[in-house]
Amino acid sequence: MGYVAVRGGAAAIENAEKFSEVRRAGGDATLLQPEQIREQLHLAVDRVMGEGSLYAPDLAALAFKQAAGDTFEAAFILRSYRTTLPRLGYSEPVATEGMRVIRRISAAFKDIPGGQILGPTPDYTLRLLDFELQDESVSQTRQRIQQLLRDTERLQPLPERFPKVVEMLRREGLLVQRHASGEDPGLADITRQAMAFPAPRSAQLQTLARGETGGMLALAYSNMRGYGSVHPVIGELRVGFLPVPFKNPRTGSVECIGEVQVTEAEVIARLTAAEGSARFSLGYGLCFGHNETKAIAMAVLDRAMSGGEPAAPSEDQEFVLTHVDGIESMGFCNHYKLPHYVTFQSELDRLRRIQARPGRPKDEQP
Amino acid sequence: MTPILQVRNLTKRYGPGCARCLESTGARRETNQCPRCRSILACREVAFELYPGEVLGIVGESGSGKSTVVRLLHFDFEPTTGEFFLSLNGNGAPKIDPGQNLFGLSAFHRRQVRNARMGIVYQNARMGLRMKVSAGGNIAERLLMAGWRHVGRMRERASGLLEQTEVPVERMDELPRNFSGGMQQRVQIAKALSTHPAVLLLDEVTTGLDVSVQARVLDLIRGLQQDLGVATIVVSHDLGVIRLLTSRTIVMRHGCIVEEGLSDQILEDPQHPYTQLLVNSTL
Amino acid sequence: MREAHSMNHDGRRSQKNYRNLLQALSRPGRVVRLDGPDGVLPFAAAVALAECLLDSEVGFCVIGNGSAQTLQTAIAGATGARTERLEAADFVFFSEAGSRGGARLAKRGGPESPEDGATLVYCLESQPAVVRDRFRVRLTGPGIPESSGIVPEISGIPLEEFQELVTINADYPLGVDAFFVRPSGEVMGLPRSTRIQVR
Amino acid sequence: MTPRMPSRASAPPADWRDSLPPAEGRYSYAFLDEGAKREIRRRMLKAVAIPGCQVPFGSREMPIARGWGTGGLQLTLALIGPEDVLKVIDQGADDSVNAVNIKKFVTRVTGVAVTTDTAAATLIQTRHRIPEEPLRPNQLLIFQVPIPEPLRLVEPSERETRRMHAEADYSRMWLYLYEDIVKFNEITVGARYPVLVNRRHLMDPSPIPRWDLPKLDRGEALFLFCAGREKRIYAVPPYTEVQPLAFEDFAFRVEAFAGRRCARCGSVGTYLDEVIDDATGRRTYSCSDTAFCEKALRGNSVKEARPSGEDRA
Repeated sequence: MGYVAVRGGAAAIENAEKFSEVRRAGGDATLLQPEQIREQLHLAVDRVMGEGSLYAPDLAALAFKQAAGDTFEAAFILRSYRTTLPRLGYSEPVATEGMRVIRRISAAFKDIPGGQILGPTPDYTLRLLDFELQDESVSQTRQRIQQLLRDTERLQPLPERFPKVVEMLRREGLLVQRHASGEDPGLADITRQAMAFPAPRSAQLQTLARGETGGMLALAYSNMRGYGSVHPVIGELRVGFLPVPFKNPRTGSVECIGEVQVTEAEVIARLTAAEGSARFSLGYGLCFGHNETKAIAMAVLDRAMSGGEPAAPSEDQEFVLTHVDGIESMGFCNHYKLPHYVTFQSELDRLRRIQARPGRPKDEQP
Repeated sequence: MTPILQVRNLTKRYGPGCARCLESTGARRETNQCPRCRSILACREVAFELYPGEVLGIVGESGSGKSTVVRLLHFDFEPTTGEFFLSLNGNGAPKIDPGQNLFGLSAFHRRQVRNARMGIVYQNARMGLRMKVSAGGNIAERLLMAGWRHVGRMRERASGLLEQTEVPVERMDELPRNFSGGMQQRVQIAKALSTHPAVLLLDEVTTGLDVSVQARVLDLIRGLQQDLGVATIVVSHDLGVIRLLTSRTIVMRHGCIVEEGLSDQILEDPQHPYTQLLVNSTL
Repeated sequence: MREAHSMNHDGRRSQKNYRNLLQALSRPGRVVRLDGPDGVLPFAAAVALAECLLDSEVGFCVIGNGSAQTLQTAIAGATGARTERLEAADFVFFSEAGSRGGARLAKRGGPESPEDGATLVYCLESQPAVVRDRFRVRLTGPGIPESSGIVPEISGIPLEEFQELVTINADYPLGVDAFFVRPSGEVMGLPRSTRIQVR
Repeated sequence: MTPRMPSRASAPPADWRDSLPPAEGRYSYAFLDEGAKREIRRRMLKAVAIPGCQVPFGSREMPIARGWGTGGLQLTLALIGPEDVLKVIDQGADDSVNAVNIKKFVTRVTGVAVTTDTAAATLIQTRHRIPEEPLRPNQLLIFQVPIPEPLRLVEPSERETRRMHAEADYSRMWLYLYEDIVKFNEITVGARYPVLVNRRHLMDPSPIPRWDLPKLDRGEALFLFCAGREKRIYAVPPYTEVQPLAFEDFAFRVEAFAGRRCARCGSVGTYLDEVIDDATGRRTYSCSDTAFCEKALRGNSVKEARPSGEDRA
């Protein structure tokens, strides 16, 4: 009976769910443990935390396992779990100068105070399939890691603080001052209020921080490639850990309750001399975990949206902010799988009626 | 006779503005940009009246502020300061206190005033017409705003107007983007007249058209003016247009009114040096 | 997923009361009953309303005579909501039947966000001095089936206050929405969409 | 001192599950925390107070996908209590995948009774239909809304559509219908037909067929609408005027099923699904409202659903 099969009811749905579970755990391979995912697929975990907007490596690893490696799904599972959590209070703002840095580069200067710290990055690794990883043994790997660590022991320890590259430019008066927006009554909270346009910058950054990496990349890429005005330069890119100071709502005292890993990007681009003297404009990106592509894309979009009249989609804040959320866009995309026969019947009715009586009103006296 | 429209102290500034803006700009200073804060005073302290049935010209070179004035009156954007009074008697006019400064109205009420009492024709038809909506639809839009809900009657009204403005009625359901420039202006005029406006604003309507097309559009406007007697403001840099259409004229430069009077007088015996230059440079 | 079928006592009362408030606002002029928490008489109904709608995300304000302080303390204690100036409050409680001009100052929302208009809560007396006044008031509009309108079911609201609401809500959809509560738990809603005529 | 290698800030507790709230069960009653419920409840009241006006709210992520009824679900969860009886329909059917899924979830987090019987339900969550059986004053009908903005058809920008609502400037929607008539001699809008509520706000009735629109006009139940992805709540209170946009000479018309009846229960005057039979290739029709159809089959109901929408066109 055609499409009526989707009215399979409870039994069919349950079976579909079972099939999906069989596929997840299927085969004879050793079952993945969340701990393995957390430690060895950490970039996926970071992405899931960022897009799921919940800093919880263990839960993100669990979600990733449950979603069989689909980052959209995993972020979605994490986000819907987030819904159920009561809000106990708010963390205090932190300055990223104090980041415990593991990686930090600038493309704007050859050398920067504190130095370029490459840290862990696959940027310079040839993308050749490493067949040695095919059957890695625990003991061999441990040994290899020990060796690697011994080789790097002669490196200098990292300082506790690094000056911000963009601060140097700011002190010289080379940067446009971007305020959190003067008339901003405190910070927006996109998880509590629907966004209204024009959105305050805090809402813009929040939306981007939990945007979907691929979607943001596509929009940012369009801006870099030509559907936008200016070529950005990475002023500074940092990966590291930030403390989370939390004001105890009962005692009022501020305690550090842990650390979160973040990636921060600041991109610089020349401002077309719209007002006053020519200055550089700055775009800012920050997201959970180690996700450089996203942080840079975010910074590019933040800068692109800072101008007045948008000349390209990536400069139109409404366009960008309403389309970067992976959970929303994925959900809507997939909802087209739901039956639509009632509405289709309604459209059919119109079409049949129009075909039955052609002609414009001027040919036929209404 | 009481004026149908009154404007007082109309100023539009772009930029932050400072204490010296007014004194350091204007016709005497030969600039509309404040040297200190770089603000531009597109028009400043403009005041005039328009009387029933009258055709008033506003003439000046580009950048003199003449288009800014009519667009402000059409509520296309917000003035920096100014008062605007309009006679609101007539069918479908919103109930608004006659002493009310229309610039002080809410966006909602301003739109009502504009729909019911004003019509505008822009130099660029793209500003006045929806290019992806049929010519008839463009006229219908204004009727719909005024509460018309009968397709047949709207089409009747639209075809009457198109006939009046010499647009072939059989092209009513075509998109204006397929029309010539002259015909687009005719559709704009038909649209502007559709709800019997009290004031018609014509902003450089013939600029950019071929000379022969210009002449026909001007003829049309003059004919309509004689038939309908609607009070009109004609903005143009072209003294020929001013001579043909208007009875009284305002001359603007650097955002200020430098001279005003009967059009014939201004054209025959200009007083202000700028007007003299303007008149002498035209054949 | 572990199931959670039991609702705690406060959550349950809030849920029930909310359904009644929703009824009240969607059927203006009709009376529904709220179930108040213990120990906050004579403001049990007002606190019940607060409990189900207010929390730290909203600001409220209490206006009125001597007992206003009691009401304010009770609401703050029950909800954790912050106190706010009358002009900026999301919820305005009047500890008596009239607002004495206070309603006029409550926010009415903007043209693009009429929903930001405040919710007013009037605390009526248990035994109104005048009960027949309400027959001079007619309500029509959404939620009211009779096209000729109805008489509000609750007494003791000063006619001036109805007049006041007419003025405040003249610029619909901008405006305020009102609840009138009695110590016994009776509550009546008057959303801004209700057209009020006072003869 | 060794150089820092990337590492996690702190090791997780031995069993991290122990640290998860709330204590008694993994999820609280009706899934949403009380703060989320309160916000939705506040917004719903404003939506009722301004019929047809879209009220923004801080939509929460649900364990079903955005676009699959997360808006309707949030309203249901903010409203539901132990003595409610829930009915969920999708395209008119109680056992369509979306309906089954939502019902399963809500019962799992609340334990409320469910029904397919429209008359027995206190809360009805629906996608794309209004039940044929007339609703009673104490029932709540909750619509899942994919696109809450009726003006989206003519204007993509939210800033602009909000301005248009503020000024009651709906001429572009009317113009769209006019142009439709010019092109097709008919209004071509099928489902999601724009309506004017309380003579003020243009509203998207969610993608219900035109057939169901007359049921919204001065109905007895409270109609609640919610778009989770687009974060908007709106409402039509009982006895509120809901008028489909139409011209004096081009009337609003519901779908025509003249002369057709349900092949199962024989009803006339219900919205019909068109079904092509696998074996014969013949086209047959059956009630889209499956619960109504069942009832009619059992002879519990009159065969005329209600004065047909078609007559009211």
